Amino acid sequence: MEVGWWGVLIAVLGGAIRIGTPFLFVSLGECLTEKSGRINLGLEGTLVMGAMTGYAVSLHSGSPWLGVLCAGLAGMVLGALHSWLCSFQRVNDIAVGIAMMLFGTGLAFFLGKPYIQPSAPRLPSIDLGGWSDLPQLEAALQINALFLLGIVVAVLMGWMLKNTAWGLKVRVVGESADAARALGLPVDRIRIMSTAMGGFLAGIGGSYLSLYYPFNWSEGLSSGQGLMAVALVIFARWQPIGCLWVSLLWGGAAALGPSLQSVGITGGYYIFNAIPYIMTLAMMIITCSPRRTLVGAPHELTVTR
Amino acid sequence: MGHLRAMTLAQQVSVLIITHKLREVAAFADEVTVLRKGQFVGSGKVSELKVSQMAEMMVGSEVTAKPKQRTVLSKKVPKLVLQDIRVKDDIGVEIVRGLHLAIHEGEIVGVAGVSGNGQRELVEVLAGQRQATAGTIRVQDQPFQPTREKIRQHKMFCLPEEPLQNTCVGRMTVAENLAFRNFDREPHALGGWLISRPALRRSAFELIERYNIKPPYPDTPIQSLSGGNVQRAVLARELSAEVEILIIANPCFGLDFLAMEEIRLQIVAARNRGTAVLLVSEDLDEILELSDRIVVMFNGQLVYETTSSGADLAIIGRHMTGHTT
Amino acid sequence: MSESRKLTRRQVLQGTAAAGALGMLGNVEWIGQAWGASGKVKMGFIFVGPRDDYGYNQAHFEGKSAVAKLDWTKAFDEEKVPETIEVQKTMESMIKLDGAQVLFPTSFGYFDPHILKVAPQFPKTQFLHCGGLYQEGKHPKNVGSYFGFIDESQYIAGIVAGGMSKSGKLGFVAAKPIPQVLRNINNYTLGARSIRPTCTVNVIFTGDWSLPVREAEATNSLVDQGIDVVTCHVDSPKVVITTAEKRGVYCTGYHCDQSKLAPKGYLTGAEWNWAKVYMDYAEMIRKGQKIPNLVRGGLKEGIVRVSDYNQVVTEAVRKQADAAKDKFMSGGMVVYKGPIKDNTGRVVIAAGKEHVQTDIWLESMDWLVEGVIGSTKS
Amino acid sequence: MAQTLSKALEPVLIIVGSLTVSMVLFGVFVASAGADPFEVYQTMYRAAFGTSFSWQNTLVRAAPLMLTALCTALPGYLGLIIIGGEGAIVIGGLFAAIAALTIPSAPPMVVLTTMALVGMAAGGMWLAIGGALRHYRAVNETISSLLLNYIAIALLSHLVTSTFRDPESLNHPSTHHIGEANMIGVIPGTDLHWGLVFGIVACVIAWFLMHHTVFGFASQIAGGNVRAARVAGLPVGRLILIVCCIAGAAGGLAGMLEVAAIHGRANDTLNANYGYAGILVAFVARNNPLAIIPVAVLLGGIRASSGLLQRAHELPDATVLVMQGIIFLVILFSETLYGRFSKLQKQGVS
Repeated sequence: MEVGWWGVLIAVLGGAIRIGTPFLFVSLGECLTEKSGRINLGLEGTLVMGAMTGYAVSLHSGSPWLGVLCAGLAGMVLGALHSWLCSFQRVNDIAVGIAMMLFGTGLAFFLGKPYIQPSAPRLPSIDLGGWSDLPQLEAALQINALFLLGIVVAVLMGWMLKNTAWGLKVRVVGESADAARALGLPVDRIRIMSTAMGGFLAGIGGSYLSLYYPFNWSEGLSSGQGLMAVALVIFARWQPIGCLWVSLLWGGAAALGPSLQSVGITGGYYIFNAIPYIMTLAMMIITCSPRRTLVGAPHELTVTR
Repeated sequence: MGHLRAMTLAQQVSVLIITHKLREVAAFADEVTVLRKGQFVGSGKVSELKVSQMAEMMVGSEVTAKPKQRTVLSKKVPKLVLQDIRVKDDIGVEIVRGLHLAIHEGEIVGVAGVSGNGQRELVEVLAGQRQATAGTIRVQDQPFQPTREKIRQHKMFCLPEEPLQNTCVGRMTVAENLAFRNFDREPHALGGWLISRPALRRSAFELIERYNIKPPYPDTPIQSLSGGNVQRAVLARELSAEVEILIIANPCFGLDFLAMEEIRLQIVAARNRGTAVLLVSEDLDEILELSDRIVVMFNGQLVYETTSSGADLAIIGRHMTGHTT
Repeated sequence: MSESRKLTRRQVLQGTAAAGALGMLGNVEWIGQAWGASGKVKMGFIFVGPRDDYGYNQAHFEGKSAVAKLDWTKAFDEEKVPETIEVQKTMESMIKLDGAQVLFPTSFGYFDPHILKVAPQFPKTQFLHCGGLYQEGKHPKNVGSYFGFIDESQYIAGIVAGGMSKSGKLGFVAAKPIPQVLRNINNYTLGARSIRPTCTVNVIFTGDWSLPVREAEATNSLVDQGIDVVTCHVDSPKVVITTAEKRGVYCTGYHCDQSKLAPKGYLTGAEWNWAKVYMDYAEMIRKGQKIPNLVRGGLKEGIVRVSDYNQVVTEAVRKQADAAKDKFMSGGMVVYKGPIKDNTGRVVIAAGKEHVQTDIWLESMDWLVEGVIGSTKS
Repeated sequence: MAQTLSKALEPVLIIVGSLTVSMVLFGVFVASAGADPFEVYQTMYRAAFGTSFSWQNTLVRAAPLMLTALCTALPGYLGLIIIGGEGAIVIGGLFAAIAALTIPSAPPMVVLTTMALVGMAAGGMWLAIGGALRHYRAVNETISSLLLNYIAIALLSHLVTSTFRDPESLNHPSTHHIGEANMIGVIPGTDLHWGLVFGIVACVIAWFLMHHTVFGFASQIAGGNVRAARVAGLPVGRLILIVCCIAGAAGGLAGMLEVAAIHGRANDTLNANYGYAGILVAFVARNNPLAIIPVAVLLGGIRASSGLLQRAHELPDATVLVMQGIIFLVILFSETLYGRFSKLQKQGVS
């Protein structure tokens, strides 16, 4: 069936979900980490490590879901390591993040060599577009359970941060470490746990890349998704639900370039492919202001000072 | 505190207050223990001790608040005029809402108020740390911008609260911190661009001696100094040159008795030289002691003004809390 | 290594001469001497990406592995060497620290300026670059260049794709609009249109050699437009192939055999056979023959090949494809035979004019043939 | 005197200690991967510093790192964390090449000077965008400079494949060649191009600027405490813009050198991750421009040893990535040790 220009819309819709899901997980992970007052630029390494671990475990065990779990655990270890290092005095979290990025990707490439060739079992997809008789739409709505899981995590995290004692503790630690200490909260432990959980989510995001879309373990798999998480969280105003919308927006924007070419808009694809970055920068310029701090920004966070 | 006092009287709680304000001790405490330099120096029932005795225990010699010598200037020349100043706070709420004030040569104007009524933001605007959203600041009848040139031209200096956080770089040395006002001038800057470390140290030694800063090492990072010595260093920096206008916020917060007296003497001395002083403090005693004129700030505006001689604590207190009827 | 063994091996290995050789300049004598002295000929391979990328670099690595198995060679390699001064240093390091006598820098971008700068400093080392760039008189004598006409395989793949497509719309995911890529796209299109003149090929440029997410997205966009056979020219075709398989459309492969990744939809594919080229070179070295400066060849010479057809490929299509293949094998095939128009309607090859495979003019292709939807402008 | 001596010794001891610890950790890592760590270190030493060729190999890789490290180190004095060195190198190289192509008939000295100035200006402006956004819009500079990297690379790819493409650059889209006569040569007696000298000189100048001039003093105040700088009436915004501009100029110069000393054209090889490696150099050097020089050499050595490691031990390319990660994690961790020794000493004395 001819869809023509509608194809662009469908591709953007489908791409929003397909490309957006790993962004959703890393940005949720980063969001939780930043809520506790730390920033983790090392999520890029965590993501790649998660992708490799997920693929390897899925291959050896035959169960992609076990792969997802192990990817999360690998991410958790890296997150905990990051946060543990940062809990010492004068250790800069941004610098450690960049070193962790190097370490994580290096380790993943080193250990991942044997897994480039073999084909691991893929995560199944759920057909949400069965009602449509348009095959394109049907394909766009073929989604993976991880996307739904991501929505659940986003909603749950938003609710928990707002309404539970645990969420309150994380926020207090993020707002003022001194106040948290005065209340007798174990600041470092809460941060380590938040960052480890953030790493867990980022690891899952990585396993989505290798086990579902684009379904492949290779050294070029990640194109900066982990690095972008930091920008997305600012974009989302430290709201887990905001992370969902921002990730979808980013995914849609990233799908725009290729889909425009498919209908014959061929010029300037380098520029079209840079749209997500330009869009994020533009949004930050519009929404930030030197006269006030960003609403929702944790006060302990170095990036908002 | 009054509430806590009531609770202790009702035998509901026991309270340990750690303070350096003798007034608080006299008003609230039953027993007092004095520590100096980490050592026990004395204790007793408050009812049995005189304030002067406690002060002696604290500082080690008989020191009381001496009345400061004031000279009276004949002319009233307005030096700093604020008109309709409006300021927003960090989350975008207007916290100073149309403030008018004039400060004259040789006058200390004390701004009293409960903290959170816009005093901090007002000082930040005058110090150049925050931009006003509306209004004009005129200094010696000229519009004022907090640039280095204007600050120098008008000799308008500032001692914000918490000096280590507001006017020092903790990891830089005492010598460097002492030079913030004049590092770009001879003799500190050779030819106007090359920093001379020996010159910085020489000036630092001079100020350290004059203002009794301890420990007397210009090369230690200023963050390792005690609060009183940081305040002394900042005072040394701001007052060592000629000053026309001085903005001060909570200058004695957290300081011991001796340092407090010294600093207050310096402020009055500056006033006597003709400096116009704006003193913002949460310590009403300090304001009453130092000011020539007192204004009360409430909810972002000045709501009451009195001379210090005619000041009535009860009326000031009512205005501070907004109970004006 | 005993003299007698060497002799027997010489007797056994009766090599074939390199095909399509132009110049016959070389400096193999000293390599032979070095071989005699140290026992083994040392060969260094340099890859621009990971050696196991299921694509371009792996194809070369497999070639290297074949050569490394010979008992009179010592082959070593280095992966992920960027096309900066680092490759110059890598080449020098292989020569100075490892004593390499033959170097195979396998990325196109290594040639200018890097090989051109290093080669004159080491006249005793043979540089063999993959790219087919050698120009007599202009480039150093100890440099050789080789390349395969993989577009011949793409032509066959195009025939199969055109024949098997229901909609007559094919898709091509490409990295960059450079001559090598454009030639593949054009051959693919010409192949398809040779049996089905209404076929179109929709091309999407991703902008770089390895961008898995964007490659997957491009494939999805193509399928959304009703395209039912997809192929690609990127460093690692794995993503395109698996995505096509998931969407239930046909695909044809590139670089190496990917039929395992898409058992249902992998119709055929264009593959390199670098082992052949490297074994030929090795043989020339062993025999002390002069090494040609330019080695190029296609299906006929065995440098490229076509993957086995999938069982779904119909008999009629197989016949058409095989006919074209036979014509290539016999050397009688000329793809660029006028009249050929580009996709803006301009006549690029006039009627009656022919450009044979080795024609240097084809190396600077900057147009897309009629039937391609896409543009060479970025 | 004893105090100053121990103060000077402290960083040396800490750095040496952390290097030792990280070498042990990495040794355990390679041993678990089945290689003999002692042989691995021997190989690395041979490949990085063992022969005069190895030294040149190391230094040639260190040169651009010195310049890109300044992209992060200088804004660090103002308390900014800028990771936009990659963008600066790309934009600097691109515009330097374009500049050279607009004056094809000028004498080489003029062409090279123009290239350097244009490249530095372009790189400077590019990083200054991040600084300006920080100051005027409070956009976090780390994020904006990261986004600008991606945008710079897209811009480079777009321009070298369209407007400025040399149709002769067949399979490797590039600008036209700037001309052999305009290329920078090598330092006599070596195989090193002049980039190394530029890198060292730039680091020394940057150090002098930040530690011995009024401008540097003002920057240190603004970086140490922006509230204090405002009270002192310092033009914080202008300082940010100028420092970012100088930092970007260093990156732009690195890009110009890539074009003028190696490639002769601008193309996508300008994007060779020197920018990202420079960030690490700056962090490890604790933003001190003089310390950048040895750290860049160390990192250059590690990168130079990658090749021989692959060849001699059949370890993958990622091995040196792991090693860099371990070294930098340990060194960043060692930051927490500063000041502890002097405390210990004081306790010992009293």
